[in-house]
Amino acid sequence: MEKQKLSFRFDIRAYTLVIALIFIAVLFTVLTDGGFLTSRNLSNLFRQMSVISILAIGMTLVIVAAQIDLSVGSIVGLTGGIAAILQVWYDWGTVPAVLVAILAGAAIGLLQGWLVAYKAVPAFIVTLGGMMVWRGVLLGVSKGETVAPLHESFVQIGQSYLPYVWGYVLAAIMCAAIFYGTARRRQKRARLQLPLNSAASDYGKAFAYAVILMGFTYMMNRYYGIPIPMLIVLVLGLVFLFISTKTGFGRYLYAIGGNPEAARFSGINIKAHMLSVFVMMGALAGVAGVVLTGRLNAATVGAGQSFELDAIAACVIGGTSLAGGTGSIVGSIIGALVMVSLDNGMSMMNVQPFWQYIVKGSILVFAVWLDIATKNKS
Amino acid sequence: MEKQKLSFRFDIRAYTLVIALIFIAVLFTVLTDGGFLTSRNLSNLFRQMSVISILAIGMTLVIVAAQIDLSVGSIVGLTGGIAAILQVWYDWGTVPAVLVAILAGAAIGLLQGWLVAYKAVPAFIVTLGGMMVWRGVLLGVSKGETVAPLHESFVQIGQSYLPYVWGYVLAAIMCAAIFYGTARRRQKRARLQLPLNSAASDYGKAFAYAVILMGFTYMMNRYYGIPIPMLIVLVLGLVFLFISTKTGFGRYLYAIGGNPEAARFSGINIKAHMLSVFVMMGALAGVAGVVLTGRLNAATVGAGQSFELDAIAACVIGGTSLAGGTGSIVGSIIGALVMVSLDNGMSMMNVQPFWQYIVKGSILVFAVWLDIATKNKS
Amino acid sequence: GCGQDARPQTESAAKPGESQSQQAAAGKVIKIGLSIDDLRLERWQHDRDIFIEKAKELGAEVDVQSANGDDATQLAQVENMLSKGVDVIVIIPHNSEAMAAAVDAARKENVPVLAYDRLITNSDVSAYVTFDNVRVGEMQAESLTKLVPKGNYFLLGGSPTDNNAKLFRKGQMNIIQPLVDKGDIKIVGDQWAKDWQADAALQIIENALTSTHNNIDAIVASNDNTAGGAIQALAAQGLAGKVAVSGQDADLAAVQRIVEGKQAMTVYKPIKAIATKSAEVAVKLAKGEKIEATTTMNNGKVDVPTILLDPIQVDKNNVMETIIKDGFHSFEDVYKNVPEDQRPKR
Amino acid sequence: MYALEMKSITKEFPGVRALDRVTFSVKKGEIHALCGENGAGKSTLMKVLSGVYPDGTFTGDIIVNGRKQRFKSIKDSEKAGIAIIYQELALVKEMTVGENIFLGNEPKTFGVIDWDTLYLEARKWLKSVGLEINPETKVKNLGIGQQQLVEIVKALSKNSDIIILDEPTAALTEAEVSLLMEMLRQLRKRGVTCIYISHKLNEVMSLADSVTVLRDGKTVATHPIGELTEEKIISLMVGRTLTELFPYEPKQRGEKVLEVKNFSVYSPYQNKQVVRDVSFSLHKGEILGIAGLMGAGRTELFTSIFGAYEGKKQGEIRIDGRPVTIKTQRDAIESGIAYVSEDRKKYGLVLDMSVRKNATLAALDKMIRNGVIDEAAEVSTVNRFIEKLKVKTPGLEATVNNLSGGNQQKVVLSKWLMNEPKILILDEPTRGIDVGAKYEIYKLINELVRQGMAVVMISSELPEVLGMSDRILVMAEGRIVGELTHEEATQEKVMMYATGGGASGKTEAVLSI
Ligand SMILES: Nc1ncnc2c1ncn2[C@@H]1O[C@H](COP(=O)(O)OP(=O)(O)OP(=O)(O)O)[C@@H](O)[C@H]1O
Ligand SMILES: Nc1ncnc2c1ncn2[C@@H]1O[C@H](COP(=O)(O)OP(=O)(O)OP(=O)(O)O)[C@@H](O)[C@H]1O
Ligand SMILES: O[C@@H]1[C@@H](O)[C@H](O)OC[C@H]1O
Ligand SMILES: [Mg+2]
Ligand SMILES: [Mg+2]
Repeated sequence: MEKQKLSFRFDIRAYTLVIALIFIAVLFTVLTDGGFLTSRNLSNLFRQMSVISILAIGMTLVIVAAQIDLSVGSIVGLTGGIAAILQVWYDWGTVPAVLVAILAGAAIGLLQGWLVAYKAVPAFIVTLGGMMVWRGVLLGVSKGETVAPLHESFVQIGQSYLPYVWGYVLAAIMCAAIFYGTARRRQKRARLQLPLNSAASDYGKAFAYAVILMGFTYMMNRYYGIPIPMLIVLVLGLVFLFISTKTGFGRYLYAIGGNPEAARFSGINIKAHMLSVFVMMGALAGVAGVVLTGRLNAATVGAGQSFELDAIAACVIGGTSLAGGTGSIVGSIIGALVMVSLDNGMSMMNVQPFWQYIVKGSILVFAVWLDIATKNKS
Repeated sequence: MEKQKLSFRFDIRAYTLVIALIFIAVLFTVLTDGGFLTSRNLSNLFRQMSVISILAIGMTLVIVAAQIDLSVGSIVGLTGGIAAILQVWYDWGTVPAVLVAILAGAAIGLLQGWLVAYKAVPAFIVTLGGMMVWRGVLLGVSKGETVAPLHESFVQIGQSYLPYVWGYVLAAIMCAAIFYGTARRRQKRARLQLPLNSAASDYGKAFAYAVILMGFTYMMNRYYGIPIPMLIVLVLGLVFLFISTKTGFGRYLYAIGGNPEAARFSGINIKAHMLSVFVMMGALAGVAGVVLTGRLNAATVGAGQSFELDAIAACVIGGTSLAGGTGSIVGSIIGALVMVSLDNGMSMMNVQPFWQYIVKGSILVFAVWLDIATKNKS
Repeated sequence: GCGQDARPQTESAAKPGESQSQQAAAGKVIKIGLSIDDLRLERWQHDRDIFIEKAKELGAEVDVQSANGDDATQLAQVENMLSKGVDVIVIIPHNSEAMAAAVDAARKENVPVLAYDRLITNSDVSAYVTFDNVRVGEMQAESLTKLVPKGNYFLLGGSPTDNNAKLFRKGQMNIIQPLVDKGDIKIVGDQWAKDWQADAALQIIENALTSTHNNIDAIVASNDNTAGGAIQALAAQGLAGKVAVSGQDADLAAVQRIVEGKQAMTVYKPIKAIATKSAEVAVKLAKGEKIEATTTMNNGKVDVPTILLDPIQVDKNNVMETIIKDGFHSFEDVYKNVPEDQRPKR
Repeated sequence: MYALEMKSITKEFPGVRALDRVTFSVKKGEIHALCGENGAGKSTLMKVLSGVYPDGTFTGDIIVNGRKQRFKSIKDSEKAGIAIIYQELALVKEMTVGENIFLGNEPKTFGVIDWDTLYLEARKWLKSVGLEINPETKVKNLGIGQQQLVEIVKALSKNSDIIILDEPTAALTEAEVSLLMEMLRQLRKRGVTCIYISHKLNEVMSLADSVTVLRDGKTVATHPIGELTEEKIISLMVGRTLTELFPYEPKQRGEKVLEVKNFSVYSPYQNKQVVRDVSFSLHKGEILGIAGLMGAGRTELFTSIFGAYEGKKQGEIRIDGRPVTIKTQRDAIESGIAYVSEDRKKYGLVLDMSVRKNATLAALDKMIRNGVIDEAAEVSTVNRFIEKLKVKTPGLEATVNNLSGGNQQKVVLSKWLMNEPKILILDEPTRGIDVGAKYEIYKLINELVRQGMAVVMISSELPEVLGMSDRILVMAEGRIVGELTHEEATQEKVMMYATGGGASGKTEAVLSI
């Protein structure tokens, strides 16, 4: 049901987005005579988009709840730094170091969320302050030094790949899940005598998803396999897609963002939800920080600067309204893909840096304009 | 009435702000054994706050109209660059160079405003795009070189002072104006048989303003005199205070920010107003760019980076709500003063960089929290 | 369909550069990838231009990228270069340690890596051409201490988030610390300019002058951009030229200040030298030929064949025979603001 | 045995004592009407009862089924079996009808929302109130009346034993109202207790078992319905006796001011025609009533005449015989048209702005002397109107947000009257306004017409249309299906036209929902 609605919204919203994406892809493929669409470059693309995507997932929830978080960039830097320091200076194992980093992120989120939800300080201010504070803390704890190198196991989080076989196994399992899910849903609706769409369309959709999934896995496996960072994005994406569409918590966020009064009148505990959103965002920023550190095999003082803007841009390109109340995880991830494709494509094409700024900025505006223009038509 | 109410809102709003400000001032004065409150440092302070203040003035209007402009930092850089290039490379005179720079800013604002108002692209996206595009253009036109040095006359815009005498003359004239205005308003209200507050309170207030004004002039004159950049801020501040409180245009901005639909039904041309707000912001960014270039006696590619955040922060500290519909020029300028005081005081105290980040961030949040807490009391 | 992407190791024997050398022999143009930290900083523009020129001359084509000072971006750009199949990568790392990941990626593909200006640590770097940044710091301090042996020094660091900024400071302290201990020099302040921004430097020095009541005799600025800001603050106090200010990069504006006597010195890293040298080395690496290094430097993983170029102190007196002789800046430009009669003979 | 007792409740807002030692008792299973002028404190009392204003923000006791209650939140009052329908719509527009109905009480299986069941339940509830809308459509796509019904369903779905309805019928048409009445009677049979707030006294009379009247935040009296008549209630509310409800006065109509020829309007949403080839004319010094069922397209017709409707339009508009092209509201205003919207919060007011600024928003130009707002003039003008319309407000600088519904409407009216328009269009002008205020507004309208203004009055309250209009146009499915003079117009005739001919209007209407 909701799933259907979701994938529906997905269509409408991401429709023009996907077109834009395809357009970009084709353009770059031509301009880089094929280079852009090689499975190898796609693999790059997905690794390069991982950090922003993880942030965009959290940012979607934040924005849907009509809030904003400008501090994520600094949190990424700080958590990444903490993990690295614990490992390099106090040689902790990877697992505890990573856990502490993520917890630190959550704790920061807790503090900021508390100020927003219970002290009524505008999120913009709290997180703008956070942007400075956490960067400062990082500067302090790391004494401005770059912390490197990390253990092999840590680096793998950012750099290694899922072995071919596992990739296919995973894909197969997911396909199965999709079909099973479709079947069960149809049964249930039948039992409840709810309107059903034709078996053809339902299974057709399931099949389409399966094909995409398999195609993706194949492409990745033609290179080294599915990149671990990408896998992390996929898992987190699914988890939060589920939260945002299937749980009370998720729906209440939409309600709070859409009409706080109504949410309050419906007995929803706005403050508690606000708080948890920021905690989640913080934790996700922690994960992003770990992945980034793994990718760079080092933690630097400048890490993550201005990532918040990329993350927010990804969300908005993906159709999340800054007014709150609307937005989808899937859209945001596609948004991130669009942005990273631009960077990737242009650097492949060896475009002059100043052109890269200009083109990226223009496309950003253009994509959103296109989306709006077409929406108004329909 | 409005004046009264404004100065009233000013009281309430800036009340805690002013306290915070005094608190900061006292603190730093103690910690720098007097250094902070010397007329010389105050002069620094006002010069250092000039650029952000000019931006904050425009940003206030933008935010009141429930919009946002993230591109101002880049516009400052670009316009400053254009002026410098025209003068240094094509040795134009100062006046034309400055005018072209400001016009360029306005033109950029026109483009962005058009996209927001007539193409319905969210301001956040348009100006985020702008942030990249204009930085890119600057990189392109300046070939990444630092453009310097400029003519004396240009440098003076950023560095010179108003001669003592003129300072006092100006102050005197303004005092006179204040008393005259008060008198006329009282007459008029009497004629219309509107409630009057006691002569004591009205003239008392006028007197208070006069004293502040004179005190300020005295302090500045104890050093080299009123800094020209500060003068520019004062003039612009008054002009836009006037626009925002005394003209239909200003009134309509508040209405548009408060409830666009109602504004529309009242026959207000929303798009035209939106457009003009961005044009104004662009022009002001142009002015800021000129002042900055004058101050540095050079234009650099990085100039103005992240100024947008400072400007927005200044507005919010000054009590402008990002939801739109509320906010005051005066508040924003005080907000800018708070921020700059922090930078100034801490660098005077030679505080370690990482502490500066932490303190500045925390105070930002604290100031706003204080403001909110006390407002809820009243 | 898509290009085939199976692991390169399986294609060509693991001998570094071999495959490329064959290509080169086959007369195919050599592709060099040049990954630059941040072109928003003037000096790197010069590096790029000279490098490309030389490379063309040697029959190679260059693919330039600017990471705008972000490590993640720089890594991504190197990855992209690799997937475009460049024969050698030249990296001006934004961060010496963070770019190890990029080097690993390249070596995985048997693409040799040349570290340019800044060493890359803990990785299998093929060669390193540089001025040593600590030495830069030392030179800045040396010339200042020569001009102002005793007095109040203000330390104006670079971006607190730039690793090199720390290296410059290290070099500066090597010279200054002893004098501090001797009691000749008093350090009256130590601040760092966000993102090497002139505007930040200006405010810092304005405040420093205020708090010290102008009792500053020398300002140890780490590069010309920040020095520019500092000198504006001095000018406002009529102190420009009276207080010694150091710099680095020989930006045109800085050299002009030097000949006008407003700035004491800059460290000119003969960019022509480093750029051309690097281009040559890069081509050699691509062809798999061996390179003659002046020394080796251990980067924590291997001993990197290193070519050390000496940075040059530039002050009023040696502008002609350094910067102008190299054609780094033209005579006209440099003396633009100096009246004809006071200009030196050319 | 009382289902609910509220004892000496006192609630203050900065500047206002909204409730002053109010006592209010409701018997089990009865429908208890709560009446009072705008600003009397009805909504506030109910917000106290439902925990919107939590325990401690007011003084006094709440006793439900003999047990003393301290509600910290809305959840608490819900647990105690109290459900409330707020005066101002409390729906999430971006969410579906189903989601809104169960917002906060979704059916879940281990924490996971069971959407199928949710929509199944929703569908059942909607059916039970005769609403044939798909629970999966977004609320924003419903007309305002339908939204109000969704609110009601939401309250019912909580199976509470005390239901509070705060002016539920304000946005409903006759048909929907009678439907609602039916629902409430059903509930009463099931022993559910209802508190019913309405300004429509005919509803109160036909529905309630007993009535409590508030005035200026104080309880005036509680009576069983048997002892009451509309007149009695009114006099209790306003503290004096009102002779007639509709001060109709015959006028001599002047020349044509507005003429609309073959006018059609298309919906911007789905390409359906909401107004079909309409022609009519409006004269100086007359009140033209526009009747019709919800969705008849009245608002569309006049918002597009006013230049405020997004959809395409075609046809001719003449003012004083001269053809005019109206693209924007500004055009309309300049050619002498004023439009008081049916949804004052959305289209009428900037809620966070002061009374003064709202009042002058449309006429500010008049108060601008060489580019500067002449505040003294502004203030005195606004004062004049506040007195003339008897707006109850703490002061000119009070934010309209804190005014009660009726007084807000008066502010909107002043806003438009300041423009001294030739043509005044009123869309549901008395929606949610108490009799006293209504009467004042009617008198005002008459006065305006006497001064030669031409007034269009769109209303879903038939008595009002019949009582005030010189001529009545009836709309159905975007067409004008009938025209009646003041003399010949009757409820039956109007409903007959409105429901497309057929026999006795009301029942037809019910089916036509
Ligand atoms: N949030 C608030 N802040 C300040 N005053 C308020 C607030 N809410 C209501 N009031 C004031 O309390 C009084 C009672 O308001 P309330 O809404 O209960 O009246 P009401 O009887 O519901 O009127 P109506 O019939 O128009 O809905 C009014 O004077 C109103 O101005
Ligand atoms: N926001 C909207 N989105 C989609 N359809 C709408 C919207 N507003 C109105 N409509 C549709 O337009 C038609 C006319 O609506 P509307 O209720 O305004 O007519 P009306 O005669 O003015 O009714 P009333 O004035 O009694 O509320 C209806 O079919 C309604 O569903
Ligand atoms: O040349 C300098 C470079 O080495 C440093 O890393 O960044 C600042 C520049 O001035
Ligand atoms: Mg009410
Ligand atoms: Mg209507």
